[in-house]
Amino acid sequence: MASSSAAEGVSMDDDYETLIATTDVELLKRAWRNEKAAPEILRYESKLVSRVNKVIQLMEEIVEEKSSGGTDPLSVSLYQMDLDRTLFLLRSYLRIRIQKIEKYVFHIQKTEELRNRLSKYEKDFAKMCENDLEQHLDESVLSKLPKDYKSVLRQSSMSEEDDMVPEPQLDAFVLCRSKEYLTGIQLEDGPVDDRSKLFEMEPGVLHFICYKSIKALVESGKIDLL
Amino acid sequence: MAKYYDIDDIIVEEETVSVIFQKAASGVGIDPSSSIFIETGSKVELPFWLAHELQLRQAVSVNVPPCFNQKTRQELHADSAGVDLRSRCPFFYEFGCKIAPIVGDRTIGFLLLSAFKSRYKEILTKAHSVAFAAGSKFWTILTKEEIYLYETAQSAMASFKKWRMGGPRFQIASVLGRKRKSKE
Amino acid sequence: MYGSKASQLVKEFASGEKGQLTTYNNDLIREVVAECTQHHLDFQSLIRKMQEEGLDIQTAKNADHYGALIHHLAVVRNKRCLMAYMYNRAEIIRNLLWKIGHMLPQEIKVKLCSTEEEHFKNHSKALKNYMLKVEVDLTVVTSPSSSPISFPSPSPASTHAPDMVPPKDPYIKVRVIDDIGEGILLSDDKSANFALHSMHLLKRTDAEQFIAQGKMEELKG
Amino acid sequence: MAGQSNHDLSLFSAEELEFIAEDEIVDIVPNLKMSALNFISGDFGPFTPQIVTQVPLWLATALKKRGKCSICPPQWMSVEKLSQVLEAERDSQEMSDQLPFHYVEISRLLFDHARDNIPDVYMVRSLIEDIRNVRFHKVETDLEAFNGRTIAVKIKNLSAMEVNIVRPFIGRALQAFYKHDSPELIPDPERVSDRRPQVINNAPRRQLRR
Repeated sequence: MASSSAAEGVSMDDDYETLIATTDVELLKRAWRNEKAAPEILRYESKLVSRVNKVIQLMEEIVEEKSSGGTDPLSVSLYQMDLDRTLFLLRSYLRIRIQKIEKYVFHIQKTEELRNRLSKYEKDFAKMCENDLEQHLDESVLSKLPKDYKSVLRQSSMSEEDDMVPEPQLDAFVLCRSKEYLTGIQLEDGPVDDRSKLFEMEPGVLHFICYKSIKALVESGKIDLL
Repeated sequence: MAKYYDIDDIIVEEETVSVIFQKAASGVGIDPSSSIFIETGSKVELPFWLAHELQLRQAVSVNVPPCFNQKTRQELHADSAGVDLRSRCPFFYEFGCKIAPIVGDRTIGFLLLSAFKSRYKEILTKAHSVAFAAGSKFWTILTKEEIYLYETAQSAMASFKKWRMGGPRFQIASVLGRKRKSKE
Repeated sequence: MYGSKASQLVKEFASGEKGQLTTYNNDLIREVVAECTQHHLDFQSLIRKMQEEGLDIQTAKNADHYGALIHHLAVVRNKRCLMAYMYNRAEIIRNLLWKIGHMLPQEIKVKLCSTEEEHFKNHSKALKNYMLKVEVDLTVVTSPSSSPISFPSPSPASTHAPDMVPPKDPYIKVRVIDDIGEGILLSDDKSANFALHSMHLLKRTDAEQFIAQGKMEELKG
Repeated sequence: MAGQSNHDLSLFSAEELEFIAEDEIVDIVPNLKMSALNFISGDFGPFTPQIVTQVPLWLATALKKRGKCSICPPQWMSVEKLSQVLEAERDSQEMSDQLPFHYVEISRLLFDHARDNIPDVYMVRSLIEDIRNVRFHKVETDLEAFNGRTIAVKIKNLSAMEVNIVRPFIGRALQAFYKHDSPELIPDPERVSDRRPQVINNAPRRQLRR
């Protein structure tokens, strides 16, 4: 969190924070930030989200009891504020994912590995989204074109591959930070022969890096996106 | 391709280039000077999207477009920040990236990089000072890509200042357009 | 020149302010589609001519072959422009759901063609379907008095209009800047009379949708 | 580079950064008696009058707004400390690391909600303003150091808000360099950019305009 050297006073520096068990809210905040910063859709945090859902349900009941049970209104509104903060994170996390599905629905639906990153309900949504869009494009344009040009995935029957499908820009630059010392990050695609191509990252220092170079490290949780 | 639906990419490919037909083509009305038969060797102005595909199949050879000719290069070399690139080609860099491989001129890539590098500093210093008026001469000579870069910096600075001023936390959904301004 | 009408369509879309819709240009679309049909007819007649001359259309590279190729490329270009026009408009239409909710204002409806309106409705259904399952409301909910979306509300959270902006103190001061009408039910069952220019201390969650629709503004500081 | 897919989707708004900063822990002196609060985000309290307690900033400002506590300004928000930091910032092109990552948001929240708890608040406010301007200027001069196909850029000691402001610019600038300096466009021998990632803030020493 704070810059690498511990600035005394208010903010806890990194070491303290990683010591205490990171709460589910911290994990959700991390998932939210990663999802917001990554160009492509990441793996759905199903266990985390179901835990958060349970604790939200529980807290709502507590707030319900407190507000009707005559507890002082101050603590009720504080509990409500805490609840609203967690709800915001959850909604924002789910919303960003849905918007990414909307944006790259054809790409996701035709790539097995990407589809498997979705939650069950996201998969249903992706299916409906794909059908709706296909139907709309078909009725408005494709059905009116000559016979060899009616596909929504291929420009014409002469195309060798699906050359109409928008994909996320994996070579976009993202801001990231690692929690531990990382070496051997391969920056350039192509053979990793000379050492100069490999890159090290000190913990807690911010870097602007091409997303595809650190994609795996984000997925494995070693690197956080900001 | 990943950029199939990218509006700017489509517009860039509308740029015209002059080509020389290496093969004859019949039954097409694209050369105003000849009826519907184009002989080998005839020089025709084609949009990039057509010239590119024909060049890939060796049906035409493509000449270096004027916006990358010697004159522009000298001007850029002399005072790159002052050159009006937008009038030469609104998507100077994008178009350069597309044309370089098909005219077989390796120096275009280098020209793009050096032009971008030297104009980049100018954009940077002007962009982050929010006070800079958009209508000035400097603004009119920028290419679309440079303007994107410029606008990114400007909007980031503006939204920070708005937050610092503590402006109202919601904006009216921009899609509704300007509601009657009711500032008392 | 081939493809110029099609690129005019794309430029017309690009001329609109970012995120704003221009009126659906049905005539220009019909003209571009007609061009595709004509190109395809020319393509087929050139291919037939080659077949009549006993040439193998796969390998023979004569003038007719290149003529046919040019017509094919013209159709591909026109298709790309038509699709980009529809696709990018569809993206803006879907984003409306996030910005102003499931009700399509008249001033936008008039700019859409019928399949676009249909697409908006289908997409709204798909989103509501998803939100019902996860029991979390992600879009700006239209107020109960107009077309309510049926929500089972096992938990009070799902009846809240969700935050698009991080939460602050739940109560905010607002002023009414456009006519809202009488007896709007608020989440804490108190109904309020929102006369023009009147000021209220409202729950943020109740005020947000009116602010997004430009009917209220928040008073700051 | 043209028509970037609206990658700006992924930008954090200033409000979202403020939201993240509101989880930072601060000291408060409550003037009420209240049992511990077992929030989803953690347990805080119990609260006893005049006993210093540690709570997240959002809770501190909520209590302060309702007159239930006073907020102890963080140690770095003193005239003495901030003058030191300003001096350090002015004297080197390096960004000093003595301010917390969310110093811009935290200071603003405290100015908005706990002005009366901050000694010499006007002096503190103008010092922070000066520090921020000096740092912004330094970031700009560092950005000028970009000149070629850089694959990774280290950003030393930038704060959350500073990074967020330059992020979109750096992103697109790097993208442009990355694209125009790519091997297919320019054959290797003519490429000038060094392969090593650039350390953003080791731009040449330059006399800073006071």
